[in-house]
Amino acid sequence: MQPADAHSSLAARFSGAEIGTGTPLVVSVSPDRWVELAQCAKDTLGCRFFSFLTAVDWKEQGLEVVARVDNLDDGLGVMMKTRLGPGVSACGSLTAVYRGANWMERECWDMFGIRFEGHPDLRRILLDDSWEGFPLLKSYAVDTAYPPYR
Amino acid sequence: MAVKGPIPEIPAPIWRNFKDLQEWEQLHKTRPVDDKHSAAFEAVTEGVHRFPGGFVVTTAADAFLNWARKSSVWPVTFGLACCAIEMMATFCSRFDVERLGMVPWASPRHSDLMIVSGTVTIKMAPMLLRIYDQMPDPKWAVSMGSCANSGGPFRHGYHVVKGVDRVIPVDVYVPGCPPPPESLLNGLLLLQEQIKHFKRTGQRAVPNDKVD
Amino acid sequence: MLDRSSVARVELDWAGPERLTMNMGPQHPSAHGVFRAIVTLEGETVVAVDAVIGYLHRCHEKLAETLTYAQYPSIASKTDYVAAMTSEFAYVLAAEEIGKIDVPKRAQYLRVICAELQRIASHLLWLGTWCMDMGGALGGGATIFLYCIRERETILDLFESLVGARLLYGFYQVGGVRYDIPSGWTQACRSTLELIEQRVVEYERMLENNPFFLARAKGVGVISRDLAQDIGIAGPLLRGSGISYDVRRAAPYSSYGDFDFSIPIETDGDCFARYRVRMVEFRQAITIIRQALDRLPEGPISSRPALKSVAQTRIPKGEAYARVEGPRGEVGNYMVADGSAKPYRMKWRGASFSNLSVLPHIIPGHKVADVVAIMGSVDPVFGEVDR
Amino acid sequence: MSVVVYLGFIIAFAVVSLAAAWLLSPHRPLATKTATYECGAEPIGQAWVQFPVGFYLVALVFIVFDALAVFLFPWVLVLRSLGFHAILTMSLFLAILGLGWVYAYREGILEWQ
Repeated sequence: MQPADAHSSLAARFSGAEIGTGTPLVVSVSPDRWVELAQCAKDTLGCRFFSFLTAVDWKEQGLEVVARVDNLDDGLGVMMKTRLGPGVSACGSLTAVYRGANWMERECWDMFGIRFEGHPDLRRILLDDSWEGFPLLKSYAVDTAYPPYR
Repeated sequence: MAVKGPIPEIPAPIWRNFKDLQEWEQLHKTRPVDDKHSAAFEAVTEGVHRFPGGFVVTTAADAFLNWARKSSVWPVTFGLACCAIEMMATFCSRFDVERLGMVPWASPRHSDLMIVSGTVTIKMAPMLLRIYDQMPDPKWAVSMGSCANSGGPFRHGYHVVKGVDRVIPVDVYVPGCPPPPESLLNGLLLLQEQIKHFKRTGQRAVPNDKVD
Repeated sequence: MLDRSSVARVELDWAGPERLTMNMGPQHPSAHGVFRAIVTLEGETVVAVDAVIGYLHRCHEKLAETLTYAQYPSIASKTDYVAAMTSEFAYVLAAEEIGKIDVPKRAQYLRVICAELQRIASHLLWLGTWCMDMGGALGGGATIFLYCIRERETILDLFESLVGARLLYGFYQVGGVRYDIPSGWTQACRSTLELIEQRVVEYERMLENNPFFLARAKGVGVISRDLAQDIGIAGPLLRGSGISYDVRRAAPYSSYGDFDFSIPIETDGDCFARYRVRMVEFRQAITIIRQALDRLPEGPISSRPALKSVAQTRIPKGEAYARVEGPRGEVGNYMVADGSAKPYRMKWRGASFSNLSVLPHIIPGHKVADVVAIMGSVDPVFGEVDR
Repeated sequence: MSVVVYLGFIIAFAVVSLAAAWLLSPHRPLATKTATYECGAEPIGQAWVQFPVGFYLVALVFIVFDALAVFLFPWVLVLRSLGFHAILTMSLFLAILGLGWVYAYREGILEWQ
């Protein structure tokens, strides 16, 4: 599955999405087609290696979920993105497609507060359960006080 | 059948109810004095000490006991982060701590010294406090590395405790990031100096200019 | 929020012996750092594992947004503190990829030499702690550990003479490296490599005809091919399960293409396969270093002017994902730059984070002693897991 | 008479060391100090569960062979003075215990299921 025909098959399937060229194939879709894109990347493009999933906080334009999957045999990397719109913090969960997304999504919930529907047990993974606030949002100051260890 | 494990209840961080930070710092300035012996033993030793010429007995006993405590301080292997790798290198054959009589021991029950090597995070603080409490007295604490001394390069992180002396009383601070094994050994020798001044009643040495 | 009462505790649906829930907690000799596994036991066999991590979460990604490109590399080495060189490598590669900064040939070769030396040192530490975890089976437990740390000290001496630090270095910087090789360093490096080459053969002779070691390593912790790819584990774990994926071969960076080395593959995916892969990686790393030392070109070691102010390097707007083959697998750095002197967002793709997330899938069914062996063969480093 | 002295030594050793420890070490009773140590974490659930029978059988086999060792030690010391007769009785004793061991081996008690 070379990048060229991967590009064409994706363009045929996801008309609305903008698909870039270049080594990691950057594909950004709307949030409601997120799981469908992941499923298509795994089946048609053969990207079975799940590299990582994370989020970026673009202040006013809202959060953006980024995931990267690879097809190890052909060396094809696909960078999947979806912009969650301002104020929205919910997204479809990829755990049904990639089991590796389980911990990564728990970390996104822990750091950004994005609720992933369909995630088996969404609780904080890095921070304490009694922690308030989501640290990696731009609105969260780096050294927020946490009595008395401040 | 996939068995679902229990949801772990991570204990809420144990904070002692303080108005502000200064009160917390005050707590760690004063050495714990409540570790007295039974009143009978106290009366006997005070009597012997005050008996003319009796101080020879008590000081000799002190010197012997402190020499015994000093020469076999067993550290509990409490490696948190990068300093743990340097601590391992110190425990190994090139920079041997066994020369100082220290046997790295896994469980806090049999150890007298806790070398806090690494960054203490807020989620780890209650665990660290519990392990320190479970060590039998007399016990000492060495804070190894700038993360344990004062939060180090991660001081401005939201999840990092700004130094381990906010959780447990510390006797020797070893600077460095990570401190090379030589400077850790130097810190341990300083600790042994400090143990030499350990009073018979188990109080820590009152800080005097020579050691601290 | 998730309300606790509705989630049932462990359901006892058959009359067998009750289940004991036990903490292999943060302070545990075989925990390789601060990892807490809540293990539900049925007698000796493990029924369920719930991994609790985050005890070493030091806010790397939030701090990266407040530190400039010149300040952060020395903090970057604290993510994977056993292989400090490779974690700095990933950060610096990502910044160079966005800013299209070219790195002089000599600096690329120096980076390769240090990364491979770091791989040998990290594998030595892995072998030592793994054999110590398996304890008495190997004659007093700590014998191999002491040997490996003794060899690792020789490599740390090399780094100390090159960079000045033993464990965490600020060696890499955007655009090249910070120090050049002192005279006589290449000769010391070659003699160290010969020493390690003989010692690796010694370790293999000690371990591979030791029946206890084979009994505890063969057939324990098998990771199937699709589970490996699905979870995203990388490095020796993936190659132990028969998938030949190595970032140095898939996406050659920093002139890895100039060297010829082979990628070790094992197929049965258990602890012994991962052990075999890493032992072969010792030798491959030695060959790479020798080739790099032979063809080390002359020239500058950095394409950026000397560091005058901290906020000197400014990376234009853009984003990039740079991958480096660390000793534990693919260490990636997804960076979004916005033209200022600090990255806008920086995500560490820690190899140990994915490698560790495979544990709850493979541990149920093993004995408690095997949990320790599997933990050792996965070789997690918790600076990278908790970031 | 020497047995009494030996007994006195045993008791004295135990009492003196405990008393010294009690007298000389500082006492700082603390709730968490006496809590069960579980790698620094709060113990989950309780340990009073029905353990599988395998543990019990291993303990039994150990007791059997430990008793065997206890009898062997004094026997070896006085063997020369007792002569051939002692060897006969001890080998009979060993044979009986050997039967127990063969039974345990064939039942596969030690192979953990």
